[in-house]
Amino acid sequence: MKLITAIIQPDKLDDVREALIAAEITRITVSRCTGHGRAQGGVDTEELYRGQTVMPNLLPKVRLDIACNEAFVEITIAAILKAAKHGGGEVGDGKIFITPLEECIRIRTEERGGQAI
Amino acid sequence: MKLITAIIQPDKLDDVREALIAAEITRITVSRCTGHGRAQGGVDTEELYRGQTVMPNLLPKVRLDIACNEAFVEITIAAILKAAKHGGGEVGDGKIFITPLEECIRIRTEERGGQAI
Amino acid sequence: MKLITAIIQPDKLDDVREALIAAEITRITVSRCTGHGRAQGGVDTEELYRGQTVMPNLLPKVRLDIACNEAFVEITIAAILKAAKHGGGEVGDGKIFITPLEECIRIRTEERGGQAI
Amino acid sequence: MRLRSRSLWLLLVLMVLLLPAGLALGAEGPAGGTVKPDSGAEAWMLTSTALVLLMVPGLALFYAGLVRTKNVLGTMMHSFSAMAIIGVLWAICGYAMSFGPSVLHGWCGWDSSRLFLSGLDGSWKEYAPGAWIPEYVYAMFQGKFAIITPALIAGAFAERVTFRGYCLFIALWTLVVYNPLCHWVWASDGFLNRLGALDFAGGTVVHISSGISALVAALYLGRRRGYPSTAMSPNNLVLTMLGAGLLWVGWFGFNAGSAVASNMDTARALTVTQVAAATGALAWIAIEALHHGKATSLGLASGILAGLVVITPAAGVVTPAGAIALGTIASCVSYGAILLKNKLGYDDSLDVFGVHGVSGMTGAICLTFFIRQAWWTQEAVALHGQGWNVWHQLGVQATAVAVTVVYASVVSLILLVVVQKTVGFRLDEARERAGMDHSLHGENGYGLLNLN
Amino acid sequence: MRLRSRSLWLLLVLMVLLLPAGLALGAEGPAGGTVKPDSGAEAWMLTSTALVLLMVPGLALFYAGLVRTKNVLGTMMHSFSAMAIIGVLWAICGYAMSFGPSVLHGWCGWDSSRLFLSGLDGSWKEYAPGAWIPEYVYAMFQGKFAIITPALIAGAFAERVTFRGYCLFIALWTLVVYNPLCHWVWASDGFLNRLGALDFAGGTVVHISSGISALVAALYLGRRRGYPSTAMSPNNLVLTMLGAGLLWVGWFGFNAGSAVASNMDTARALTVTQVAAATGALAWIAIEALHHGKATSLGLASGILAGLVVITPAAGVVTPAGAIALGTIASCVSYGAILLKNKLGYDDSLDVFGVHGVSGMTGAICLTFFIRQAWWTQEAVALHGQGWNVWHQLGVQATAVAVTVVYASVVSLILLVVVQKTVGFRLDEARERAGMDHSLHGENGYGLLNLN
Amino acid sequence: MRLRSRSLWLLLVLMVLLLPAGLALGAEGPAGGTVKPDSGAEAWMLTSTALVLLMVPGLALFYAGLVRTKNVLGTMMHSFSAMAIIGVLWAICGYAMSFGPSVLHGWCGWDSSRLFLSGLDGSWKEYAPGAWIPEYVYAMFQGKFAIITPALIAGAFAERVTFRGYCLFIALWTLVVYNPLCHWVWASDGFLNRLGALDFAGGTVVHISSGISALVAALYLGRRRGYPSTAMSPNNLVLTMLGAGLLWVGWFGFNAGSAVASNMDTARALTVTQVAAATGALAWIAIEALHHGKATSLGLASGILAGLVVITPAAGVVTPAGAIALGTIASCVSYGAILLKNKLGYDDSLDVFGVHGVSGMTGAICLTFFIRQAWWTQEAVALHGQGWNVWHQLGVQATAVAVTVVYASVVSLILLVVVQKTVGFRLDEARERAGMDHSLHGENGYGLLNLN
Ligand SMILES: Nc1ncnc2c1ncn2[C@@H]1O[C@H](COP(=O)(O)OP(=O)(O)O)[C@@H](O)[C@H]1O
Ligand SMILES: Nc1ncnc2c1ncn2[C@@H]1O[C@H](COP(=O)(O)OP(=O)(O)O)[C@@H](O)[C@H]1O
Ligand SMILES: Nc1ncnc2c1ncn2[C@@H]1O[C@H](COP(=O)(O)OP(=O)(O)O)[C@@H](O)[C@H]1O
Repeated sequence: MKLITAIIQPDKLDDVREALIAAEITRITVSRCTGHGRAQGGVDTEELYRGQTVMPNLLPKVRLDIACNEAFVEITIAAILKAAKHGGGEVGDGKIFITPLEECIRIRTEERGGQAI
Repeated sequence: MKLITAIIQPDKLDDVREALIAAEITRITVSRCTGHGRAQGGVDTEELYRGQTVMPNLLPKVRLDIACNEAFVEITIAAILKAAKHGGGEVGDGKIFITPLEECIRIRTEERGGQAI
Repeated sequence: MKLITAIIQPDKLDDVREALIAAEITRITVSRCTGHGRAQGGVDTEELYRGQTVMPNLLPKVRLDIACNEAFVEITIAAILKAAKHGGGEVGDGKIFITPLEECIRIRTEERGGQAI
Repeated sequence: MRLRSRSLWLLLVLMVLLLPAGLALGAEGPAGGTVKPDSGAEAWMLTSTALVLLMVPGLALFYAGLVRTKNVLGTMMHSFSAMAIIGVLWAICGYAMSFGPSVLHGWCGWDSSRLFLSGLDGSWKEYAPGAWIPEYVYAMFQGKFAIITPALIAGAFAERVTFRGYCLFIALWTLVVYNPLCHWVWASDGFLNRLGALDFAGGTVVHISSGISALVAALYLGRRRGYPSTAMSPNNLVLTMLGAGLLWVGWFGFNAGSAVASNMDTARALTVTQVAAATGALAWIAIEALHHGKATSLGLASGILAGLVVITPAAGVVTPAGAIALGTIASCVSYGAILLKNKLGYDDSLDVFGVHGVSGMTGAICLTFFIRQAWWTQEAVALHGQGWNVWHQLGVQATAVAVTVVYASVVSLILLVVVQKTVGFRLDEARERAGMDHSLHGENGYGLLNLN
Repeated sequence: MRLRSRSLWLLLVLMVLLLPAGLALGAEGPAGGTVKPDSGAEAWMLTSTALVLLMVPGLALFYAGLVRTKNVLGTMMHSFSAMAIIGVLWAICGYAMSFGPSVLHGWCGWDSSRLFLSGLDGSWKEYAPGAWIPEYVYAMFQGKFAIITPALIAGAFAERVTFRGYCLFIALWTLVVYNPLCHWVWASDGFLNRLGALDFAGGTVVHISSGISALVAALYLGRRRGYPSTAMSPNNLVLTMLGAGLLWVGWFGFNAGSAVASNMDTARALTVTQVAAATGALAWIAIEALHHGKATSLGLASGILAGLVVITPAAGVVTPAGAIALGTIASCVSYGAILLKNKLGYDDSLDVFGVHGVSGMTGAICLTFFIRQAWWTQEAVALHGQGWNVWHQLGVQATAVAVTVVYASVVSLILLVVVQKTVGFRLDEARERAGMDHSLHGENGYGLLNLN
Repeated sequence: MRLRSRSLWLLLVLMVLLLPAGLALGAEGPAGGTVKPDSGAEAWMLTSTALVLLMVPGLALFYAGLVRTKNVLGTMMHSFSAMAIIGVLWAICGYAMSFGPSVLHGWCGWDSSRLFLSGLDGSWKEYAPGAWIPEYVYAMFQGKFAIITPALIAGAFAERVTFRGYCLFIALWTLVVYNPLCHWVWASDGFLNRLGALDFAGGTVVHISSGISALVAALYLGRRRGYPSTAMSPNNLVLTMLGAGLLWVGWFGFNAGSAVASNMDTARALTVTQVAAATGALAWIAIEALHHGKATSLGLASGILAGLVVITPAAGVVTPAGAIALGTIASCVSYGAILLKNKLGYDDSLDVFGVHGVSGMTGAICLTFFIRQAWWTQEAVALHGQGWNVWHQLGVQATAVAVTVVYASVVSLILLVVVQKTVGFRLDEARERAGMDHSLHGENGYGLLNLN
């Protein structure tokens, strides 16, 4: 089992969620985060404050955590890659991290392992 | 060492926290997240909006991260399982994920490993 | 590759961010969390409510996630340790957790592995 | 269960829908030959009515900021539903019960030609020398007091009551507690009024009655689950501060409007209101600074309220210097009362008794010592003849307070039991934990916290 | 593209800057020998002006709370920019177009000596018997109505229009829809006024015109992307509740101010406004409790609005019991209209048509059945002679509604097309997804959500 | 350290508590035989007093929305504690110092019979022809100006001062800067008043004095740590917008109330206030659209403020067209001033000088060019005789501005040094980083951000 963590742009959340559902990945956890990538992240991220252009230190991002069985890892990655890009890919589009998942437990039934995902 | 991540219902946070403390697990990190589980998660999750029943895309959840030594893993899981269930277990009650933790460092003392947990 | 997760005090965020940038770690993800450490965490954390001193159950903390190649792990840790301490180190200063990172993918270019970090 | 609730609501709706059928056709009150409309006094009373209404959202914010995130809307609903429920009940019969001629041995007033406010069209009255205004305006001004009083009580049992139970409770409470009390103190033939009790803008009627009912309710309904072991931090003190600001502004209508004129009395009431509020706020943060070394924003807001409450009964008679004294005293006693509550351990969640009850009583009693000289030599003599002194007046004030405390607490207790036994008042554990917003209203105060 | 936009704005700025050059030197209107200033009426009208202005932030909050987090500022800007744009346009020519003598066969009014409000200095008018007030005050009071009306429309196309397009749209709309309508209904020589149409405070001019234009705009501009499949939850119902509270308070100025006096009419208008709002709120939560078993805070807020809208045209003539009836009816029909909308599937995002359009029409028509007796025996006779009855009046009301519906919908459609084809109205997909706050204004409503 | 602080507060409390002991028994001012109360003027002045008070929470929100999350309550406390501290000081001696007869060669006024507002009971005065109102009302109206002025300054050193230092600073500032200035400009025997300086509602007294003191304070106290390298984003622009809305509404009381009547002057002041605010807002977003291609909500809010500030001194004399011109000019110069500040690099955090100082000076000077004709032919002749022209008036205005700038800046600097050297003004690094809410007040603005 793997834990897939993706950091994406907030405006792509709906697209990614739909792409995952289309790929039959329906169980996800989403949270708000902020991030700092290369070159302070992408076009059109600056804000205005009384006549001044301000570059925020940290830009709003969305974090998705998806636990899945090995068989689904590439499907999930493909779905995210397709849906999270702006056009052909822009700075700030995000990252996917994959970490090993040793155990997964469904609280309701106390099932463990692959079928609990 | 393991990192135990539990996604639970917000109204169970107090119960789980107390159960953990009772099991002598006093160090935890908690954050807000939203999630999407099976069948769009459980009874009575819909909201009302001007005469219409609305099912939110993402339901509010709480995420707990607990780093612990191997000896405490099952104790922690048992405490969470007991306290996080609604009645005999309902859809939406959540998940527990366990990932390997390679190192743990206490910032204050710069201690490392098991005694820094 | 490793995933370094640090839980620090909110007022140290700017310092840590600057220390990391100084150490040439420019890509980070930051999120808000709350935590519970030893002895309910450090001096001067209580709040006042109508003449009463109240100790919050969970104190605000900041979580940093940094994916990095093995070569940078100790550099990153050193930077955080130096910048996140209050004085010589106080209760509540936080923790650093290190977990293995199996894969890292840059969404924009679909690059994988070390160069995608 | 759900069915029972539905039929209850059905009844209510039908009632509302059928009401107009029963209306007396608005008889035009004959404007007496001597009516001299005072458009200035009316302008101020219209404004005051708007200002007092502004206090209701103000109170909603004040309370909503103090509860936990999951109860923010449910708490606002307590204030807003009072606008709806009491707003309708006052128009139907509240005004008739409060300001009609005494019936039932003076227990309340009654004037069937004022049901549905029907007999008010065309009626002008002289509420103060020269201040002729339409009775409509007076009825509406007074109606706002009827709205805010039960809404104040809600702070005592915040975060733990059913909405249905709350609605029923305030509807009954206004009928059997507020309207009679209002009649006793402010109707010309009310017995406390005849006794000479001074209550300019509602120390007894509004603050003591709600404060003591709040105490009884907090004791009867019990603590919130987790109190006091779990810290229950305010979700949004910014709202609380804004609420305190709106309350202060609105209180000018509340107190200065109670002169029902635009004259020297109005000016004096506004002045002492302003001064007492400022002093209360300053005194509270000074006490905090002494006690804990830090002044809090909630402390400042609480001090504003204590100052405003204490001056409410007194606004007609005290000097500005008296207002400074009263404001200071109010913050001291309310601060002390809250410390005591923490010791005793009951859960008057937002300190309705500590602030409104205690400062209200303080004001109603202590005002006696700060009455301006001219009142003793003129009004007092006119009312009571020569020789009337501080101690006489103190006796009257104490009587009014005692009557209010006893009456409001006993009747509130009965109502609490009735509501609890019928539709249910205290929230069950599951819904209390889930929060009122979701479990009672199917909503979520701050959607912004989720990702959407 | 950016260039085009810049030059557009440049033009605007220059226009504003050059305006004063063209000003007629403020000729002092000779105060006629018989002017008897009524400082009380003026005081109330000044207050009313402030209260109606308060409705604009109230509306901004009401709407802003209902949209998604990423559009909260963009939505507030819709209300606030109306204050700026219409505020200036009204001073330049809006007042002259609305309340000048009829020109163009009565299509609008015109009075070049009132351009830039220049001829008003020193001019006193008697707007009601004995109520002499400066014409300035009347112009400013009316100006606030001109501001809020287009701001209401914005709810229909929330979250999906360009700021530039919106600014142009409301500027044009006020010139060719609002000012003429206002002239027809409220100017002494307006044709609907002469017909005897009753519209005390803007049922047709404000609510029906904005409601129907909103419907047309929602249909023309199409749905938000993702609607209705994606749930679009309110980001902050606390703001919506506060907004509803401010709207209620402000509406006292709106309705009672429309008496343009401080007399019995004012008092009656305030009374029925209060009663209708309370009843609307109560009825709506009662309906919800029956329908879903839960009363919502948004429901209560919507009921307040429905009640206030329905009483707006009626505030001059109905009895308090009639207000109860109208408030109840309004909540029923608006609730039904929203259910219907959900069935039909068009995206009137914040239900401008469902609340303002539907309750506005209900009020304008149904008021006929709740007029107080004295009006029939006095005003009606004076206006129309003996024999004027409910059915006559109903015909007049229906005519006024029909004229408003047809005129506002047709002209709005033309304006929508014009704006869309020139500067662009509907937001493109990328900016709609990113949210108006960031993509149109370079800002972020709640910085507190980020770490800073 | 903590001890020192405690004894300081103790002193304060004792002072407050002991004050009433020293009160002069409220002598009833004999109402002269010719008093003709104007209940309408009084109604408007009571309303204005409430409206100006509403500006304080409005300002608190405006400022609080712009700071970082950790300082939101501390920033609100700056406004609210002014209500408490100045509220009390004004009642004790502020009014006596401002409006008593000149003493100390005209440096301030003094009237010991007005200490504690004691001699005001029963006193009626004719503040404008026919406008007899109780002196109490005038004192309270003026007191609100005294409250808001120091609160404005707080924006310049937002996020970086101790609460104790701030309290001491504003207390001293009101005594030695505000009260004298107020006396010079508005008391009948003030020297700037006698010179014929036009300052209808506080261009010099309120905006220039606070703006220039803000600049001096920002320079003296230094930048926030991290400024300008770290972006310091507003935590909640929704609050700022709401604050701007409340300020606009409240400003009607501020300006139109300054006529101290309910007559043509009042109407004119309200009109130009409305027009200037709208124009300021429109001009600001037009400039932004030209400069950056986007209009921001903070820009619109800033434009509202600039427009309101510029018209404040001018509201008594300019035409509506003049108001359009002034509003446009104000937004241009304030926008420019802020750009310049960014270049110069000092940290006037919320642009108090850029908006209040600069637009205030602009208004006080430029009003000369937009005075309505009638003023020159009537008032000017009455005051100065024939031949008085624009250049004469310009000289007077410039003198008033220069006096204010020099006096306020010099005395403020002295006070800053005194406060810094005694109780400490600038926050130490640890507490500045932790945020004022937690470190100074032991609170947390948005508990909702945590899990509770
Ligand atoms: N090495 C990393 N560790 C932690 N977070 C990262 C890392 N790289 C990227 N991120 C997160 O992903 C977000 C988007 O990164 P992006 O700018 O697209 O990366 P890149 O510059 O590599 O293309 C960042 O704002 C940050 O939150
Ligand atoms: N495979 C998964 N990956 C990530 N998060 C998950 C996964 N499964 C469940 N969750 C999280 O746990 C929450 C509760 O899940 P639940 O509905 O109880 O799961 P199940 O349907 O398996 O019983 C979800 O809302 C989601 O946040
Ligand atoms: N074992 C752990 N698991 C999860 N989070 C932890 C753990 N230990 C510490 N934390 C997080 O780090 C924060 C600071 O911990 P701290 O009080 O400095 O730890 P310690 O008491 O070990 O010195 C805590 O509030 C919590 O959020």
